[in-house]
Amino acid sequence: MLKVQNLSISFVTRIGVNKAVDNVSFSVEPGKITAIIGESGSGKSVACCSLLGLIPSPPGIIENGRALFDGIDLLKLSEAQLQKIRGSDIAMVFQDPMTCLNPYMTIGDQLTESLRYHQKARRKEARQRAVELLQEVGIREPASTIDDYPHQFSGGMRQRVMIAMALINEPKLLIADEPTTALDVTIQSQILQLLADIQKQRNIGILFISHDLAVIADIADQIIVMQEGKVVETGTRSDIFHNPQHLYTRKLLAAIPTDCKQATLPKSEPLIEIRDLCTWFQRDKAPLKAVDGVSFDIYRGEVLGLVGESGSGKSTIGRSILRLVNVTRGQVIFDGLNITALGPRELKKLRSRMQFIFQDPFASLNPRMTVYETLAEPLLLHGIEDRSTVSTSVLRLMDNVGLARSFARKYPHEFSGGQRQRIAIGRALATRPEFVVADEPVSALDVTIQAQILTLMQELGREYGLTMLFISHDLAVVRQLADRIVVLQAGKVVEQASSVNLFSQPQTTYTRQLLQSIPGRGLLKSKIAHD
Amino acid sequence: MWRFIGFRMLQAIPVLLVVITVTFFLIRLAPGGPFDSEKAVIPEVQAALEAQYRLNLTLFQQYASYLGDLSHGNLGPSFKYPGRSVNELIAAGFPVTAELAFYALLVALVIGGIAGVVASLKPNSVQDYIPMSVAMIGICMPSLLLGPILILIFGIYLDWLPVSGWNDSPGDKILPAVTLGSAYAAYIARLSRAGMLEVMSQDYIRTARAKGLPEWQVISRHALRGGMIPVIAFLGPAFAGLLSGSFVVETIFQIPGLGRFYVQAAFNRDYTMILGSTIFLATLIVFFNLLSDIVAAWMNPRLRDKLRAP
Amino acid sequence: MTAPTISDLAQTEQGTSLWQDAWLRLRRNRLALIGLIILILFIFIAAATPWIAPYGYAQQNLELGASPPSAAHWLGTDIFGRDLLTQIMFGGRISLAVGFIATAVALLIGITWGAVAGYMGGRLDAAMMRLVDIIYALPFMIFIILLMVIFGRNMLLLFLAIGAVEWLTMARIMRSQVQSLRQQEFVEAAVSLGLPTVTIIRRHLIPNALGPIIVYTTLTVPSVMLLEAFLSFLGLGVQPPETSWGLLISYGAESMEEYPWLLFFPGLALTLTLFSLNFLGDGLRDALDVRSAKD
Amino acid sequence: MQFSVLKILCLVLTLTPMLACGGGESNVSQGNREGILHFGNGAEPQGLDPHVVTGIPESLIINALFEGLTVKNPYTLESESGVAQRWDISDDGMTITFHLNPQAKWSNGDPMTAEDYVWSWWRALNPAMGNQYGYMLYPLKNAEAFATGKIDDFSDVGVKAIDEHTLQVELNTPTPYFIQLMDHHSTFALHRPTIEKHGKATDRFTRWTREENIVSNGPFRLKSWQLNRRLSVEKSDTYWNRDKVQLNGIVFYPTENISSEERMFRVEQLHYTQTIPLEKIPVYRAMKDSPYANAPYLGTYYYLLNINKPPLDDLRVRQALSMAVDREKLNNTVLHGSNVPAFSITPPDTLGYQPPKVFSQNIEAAQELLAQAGYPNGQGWPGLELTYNTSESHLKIAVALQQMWKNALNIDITLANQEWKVYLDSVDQMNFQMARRGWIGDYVDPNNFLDLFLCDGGNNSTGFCDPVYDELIKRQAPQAISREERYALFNEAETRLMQQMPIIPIYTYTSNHLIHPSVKGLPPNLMDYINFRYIWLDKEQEAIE
Repeated sequence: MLKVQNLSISFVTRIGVNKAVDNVSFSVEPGKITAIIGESGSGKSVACCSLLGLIPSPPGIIENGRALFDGIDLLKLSEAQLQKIRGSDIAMVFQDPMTCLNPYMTIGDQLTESLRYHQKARRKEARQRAVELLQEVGIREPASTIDDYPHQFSGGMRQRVMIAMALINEPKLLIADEPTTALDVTIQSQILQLLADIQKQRNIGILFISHDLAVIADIADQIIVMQEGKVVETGTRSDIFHNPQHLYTRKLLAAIPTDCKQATLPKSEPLIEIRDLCTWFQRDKAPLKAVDGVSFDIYRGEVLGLVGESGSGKSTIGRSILRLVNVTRGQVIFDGLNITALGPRELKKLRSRMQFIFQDPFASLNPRMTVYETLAEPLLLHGIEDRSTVSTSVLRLMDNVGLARSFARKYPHEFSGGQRQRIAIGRALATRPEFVVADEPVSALDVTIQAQILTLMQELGREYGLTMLFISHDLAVVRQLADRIVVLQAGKVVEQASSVNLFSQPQTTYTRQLLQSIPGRGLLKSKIAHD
Repeated sequence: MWRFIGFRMLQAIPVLLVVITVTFFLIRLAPGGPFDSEKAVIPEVQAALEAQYRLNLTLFQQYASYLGDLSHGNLGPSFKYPGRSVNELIAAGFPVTAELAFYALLVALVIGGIAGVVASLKPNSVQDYIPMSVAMIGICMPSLLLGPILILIFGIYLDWLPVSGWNDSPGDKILPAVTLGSAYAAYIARLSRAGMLEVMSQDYIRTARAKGLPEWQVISRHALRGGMIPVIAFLGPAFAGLLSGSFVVETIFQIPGLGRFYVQAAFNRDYTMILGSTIFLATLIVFFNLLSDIVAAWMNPRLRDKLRAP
Repeated sequence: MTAPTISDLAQTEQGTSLWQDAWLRLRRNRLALIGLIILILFIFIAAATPWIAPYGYAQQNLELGASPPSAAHWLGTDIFGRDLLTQIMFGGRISLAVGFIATAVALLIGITWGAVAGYMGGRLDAAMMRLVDIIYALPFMIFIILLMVIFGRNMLLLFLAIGAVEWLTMARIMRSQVQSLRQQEFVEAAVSLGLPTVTIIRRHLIPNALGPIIVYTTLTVPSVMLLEAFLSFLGLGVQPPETSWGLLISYGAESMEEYPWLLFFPGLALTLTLFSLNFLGDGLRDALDVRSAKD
Repeated sequence: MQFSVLKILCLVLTLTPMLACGGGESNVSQGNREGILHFGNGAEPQGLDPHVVTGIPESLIINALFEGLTVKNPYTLESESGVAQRWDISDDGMTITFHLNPQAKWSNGDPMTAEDYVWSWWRALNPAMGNQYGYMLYPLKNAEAFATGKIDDFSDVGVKAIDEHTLQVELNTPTPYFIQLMDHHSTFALHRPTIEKHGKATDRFTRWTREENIVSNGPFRLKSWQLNRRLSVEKSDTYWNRDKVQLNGIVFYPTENISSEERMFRVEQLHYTQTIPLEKIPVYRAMKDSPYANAPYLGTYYYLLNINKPPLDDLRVRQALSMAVDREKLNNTVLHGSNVPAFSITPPDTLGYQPPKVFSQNIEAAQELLAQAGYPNGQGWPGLELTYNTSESHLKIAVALQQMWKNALNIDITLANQEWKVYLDSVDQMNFQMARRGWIGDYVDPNNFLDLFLCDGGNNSTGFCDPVYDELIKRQAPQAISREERYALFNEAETRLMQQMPIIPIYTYTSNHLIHPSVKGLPPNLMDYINFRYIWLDKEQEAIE
């Protein structure tokens, strides 16, 4: 159906030409799911977007190649001709349903507009179709929710809407660009199931783009692995998973978190005791009980995993412990000190002993401060170094988190996500804290990078003798690092156990549900079986 | 939403009270009184005049009696226009000024909006620089200058439009509206360009394109609404600014608006008129700031829910 | 882990400032550079005017009166027979000084006020912004008359008066910027580091909110110059025979049909300044916005 | 809630009512056809109560709406019949008897009576009224005492209704110009029932002057009054002399901005303008059939010198300053020859009076005087501040003079521009060194100018005080038997005044108007006096070009 041959795309910038896609060929069969795998920057998105003329040009230039779609070369079409194909024959689903839906339009308007534009459908029938389709993708009560705005839907629901939007003109080919990356694991597995179902029912071709092999492990028919703009390996699912040829493919497979940390630490006395912690947010009617009566201990030197879906209050607990949000009730006792009762001055003293690593390395670094300034700031603030000695420490810190020293003068935007997260880790460790809250530190990163960062955190944790609260929605990641795990649901603790126990004998249905949705479970099992 | 509005309204009350009090005493500090004229006034006459306007009371008594009248909605008699009450002068002038300001805002919105949107479509190109430069000229051209230039060109040399008047002959609102609105066009152009640039880089614009919508629909249906929010938020303060800044245009075009009364009241030391129009305009400023906040929030569905919640 | 070498240190210690970095970027923006050059040229001319002006600024030739540009008077003369070029040069001294200093005053107050209100939020924010509302609502004309009476004529006062009006909008813009920045994680990170509030505002919030402020500033400078003319006309500010661009423009407007050059040349000077500032402002904003700098 | 290009277009379309083209018939040609005069009136009238208002715009409208006992002939400025058909002056000049025209009626048809005048003058002089022009009636016996509250009984004031149509007034001293004052609005009769219907007689803020309430007695009556837009009057059908009224109506426009006024005139929206921008004078003067009307005016433009403050406490400095001013050059350049250089406070030929010329421009003498005063070639000059109120033309004159003094005497004068009321306050408090001033005569008599500089003169503002001068003006001149003798006394006084130089006279005012060629019966005169009864519009007259 779609045959891409020798596609090359370059980005011309002031510093030079960057070949984003280099002589790539692949094909998509109707009725099959073809997956393109590669880390960010591997050119997988650019290659797919270029098919529909959606890359910015300039700077993007398609140098050569063909993309035959039902015999027509997409790359040679005019903008007007492409518009006819976009959204009708070929539709796209993008990564982040939060930003890809227009927040100012009702989903009904957004759903029907391409139908009305492409098929000149009447308002009423377009709406009827939209409602049916919403029903099909699993939106409840579509007849009334069709007039809602995107923000009134959860992330998973939004992605369903996106899928419905893509399907509305009954395309022959659906390009899904990382459709589940921004979602929680439980939601991710639902969306994957939905895509697989749709593909079967409608018998369409799907081009699925992802950085994570595990995600497509259960659904892809054909897998294409890309690295640095080139296709390094192509094969069927079983070929790739069971008989990977290329080194890079093997690396990707290895990055799928599989190991489970064995609880090695003897029980020490708790560093932090959390007692009946409640953090409520003021809302108009009833308060939002983000954290509602949570109690647990964190022992010195251990890594405690905190797991839950988004909205379960796990981040709020982390922020409450560090007093970044105001606690409604309860106590947080840090090394004998009741943090919730501290005044600003005492709190400031304590700040150097506990630090926070944020989820989004893009947002958590001041875009107008260089790495050097970012890392020097806490050192100078807490009087750990003075102006004359600070550079030595900063450079040493950069060494520790694996950043080249020559990067010191660069700004955050000049780094990749993984490097940024290293900066953030460096900043958190600069004050040599005893306790660190890591809030989803790897969920915004590619799998290969995830593995590196997790390794780094493990190493540094050991080296600095850290106690850590590791927050994540992804059990697979947590169990790699955590000694014990606390499972959270709707602001309440549902289960706590050592990692090994939790995985082998989950006590509650909720935990079991979480375990079910770990991507590539089937594969994992087989892999573990192999091992 | 009502709670939000009510809260803001409550905040407005102390603001207005402070404005009234400060203005009341400030204007008394200014040298010269309402009855000073080039020809010396005989002391007995001066005393009689002061008695008629209660200026013979102590300042505090005057303040108290003013507040008393105000609570009945009575802004007192004008000093400059004996026989007219301040309420009457405002009632006569305000509708005209409001209409003028409304048209001026439309002009600013059309010129600035078009320039900003057009410029944003191809940033840092000729298509950006030229519309922005045109919109920018309004800043360099105070009404004092632009008004007469427009009159000379369109009123006298071309003889297309009336040189003055308001509602006297068809077309006599065009030149004043353009003159008054052009200064704001630059701000609106700036805001809409920045807003559109921001929105055009959003993911949902890519989604819209991926749906196969033609570019003009992408812009008009998807980009404009978000891109114009900063402009909408600016409209309230801008309208308030237009209302209180229409003096020059009203004078040049012989428009019977409130701006003339307001500025001249200060020069005439027409105490009641200064106070009355200050209170009136301050109320309007508070109101329009609130209104544009609400509208801007209303245009953003996410904030709309916050407003809607009781 | 090797100890850092001396050269590493030297390299990192210098050139880390945001502004130096912005300057490097700015130099690559041609329009901004042209704007900067014109501004510098204007400032240079203004500084050197007492030595390079072709005539004395008060030197009249009543019999000559208003005359169009000629060899003796390149830009013509005004109704007193004074050389217009000289007037514009001397006027530029006042206008540029007022424009930049008053705007700087407004910036200083407005940014601080807006940033503090936006960051602190709550009651303090409400109180601070209501004060802005109050000042905004007070009758400006009375304020000017009072200033004039209480303090007499004084250039410093002029700057203050103008700054006192212009900072209000700056504060509003700054506040809304800071309010949205405050939600960002890097600010939370700064809090969790234990940075004092002042430092958070100064180092983390203000530099990130400068974009819109710069744009607004470029529009403020010319309007301040025109406001100065109005105040001078009312008696607060420069007194004849001293002059400013704003005054020259408003006098020129009176006789634009009879003596168009009296309007055209001062108007040109102001417009050039506005456009230069504008391009410079845009360039500066882009240069400071390290994120959008795609190189 | 769709927000689209279409919506914006809809907004644009709401502008279409404004987008229709201009053009159409001009006010002037329409007015000529219908006999309506379109009159640039300078400002919005503050009110229409003749006992309240003070300004020129108001007096012009009131002159159309009301009529005094006498009116002036605009060609000769001689008094002629108004409400009074004729009047007799007793031989001692102390008693005047006015015989009212039995045909004189109010606009509601009520007859006018002598009693109306008695009541109206009671109102005009009543202290509670706060009439700023009450002093116009001070020549009446005991009027001043009543107005200042020294006596309460109005029957002691020298005005009596002998019968329905005979009014007798008694004066303090013979007052030759009293008949002239009878066309000042402060002396007009008002319709008592109307005023009392709308409030207390002495209230300043009642609604009796509104278009629906007002009752007047002049050649026109109020038709409509649109605030800040226009005030229209129409010919009154109850006016006794209605057959002589040639206009069917007048529209008064509040033309505050003189440039706007000039533009309105240029596109024929106005027949008549209050004034003309200085720069436009040469343009209009050069026209064939020039609409520019320029005539001497009863007023003087001068600088007040505060003789209590150094360096102006030195007579030689005052003289030097005055002599160094090149009035001719100022008038011919900056003022475009629109005015007349002045060397005295009284305008030349004020009803036959010729003021003395005690000095002339003489730079050498000025330098010599300044040197004698201790500032040879400006050395040691302590500086001098010239205060003037915010205005384009005051500014121009000040800038020109500033440079003249610099060139002639090498002294620096700083200019201080003050907002109008601040300026009035400064002058009133004598808080200045040198200040701009102008004086427009209320009536044509040198006394109106010379009594400014009496020791206790409310408008003296210089510190000048000369008992001999006071004696001449207050005692001797009123006693003079003949006009010649009286003028000789004035001349003597004015000579003393100008020798002391408490003021620097600069120029004598002229009236400057643009008058459409179709307007007839509007002759220039010293008072810039308009009698609307005389005006007619010549339909045949072509437009100006």
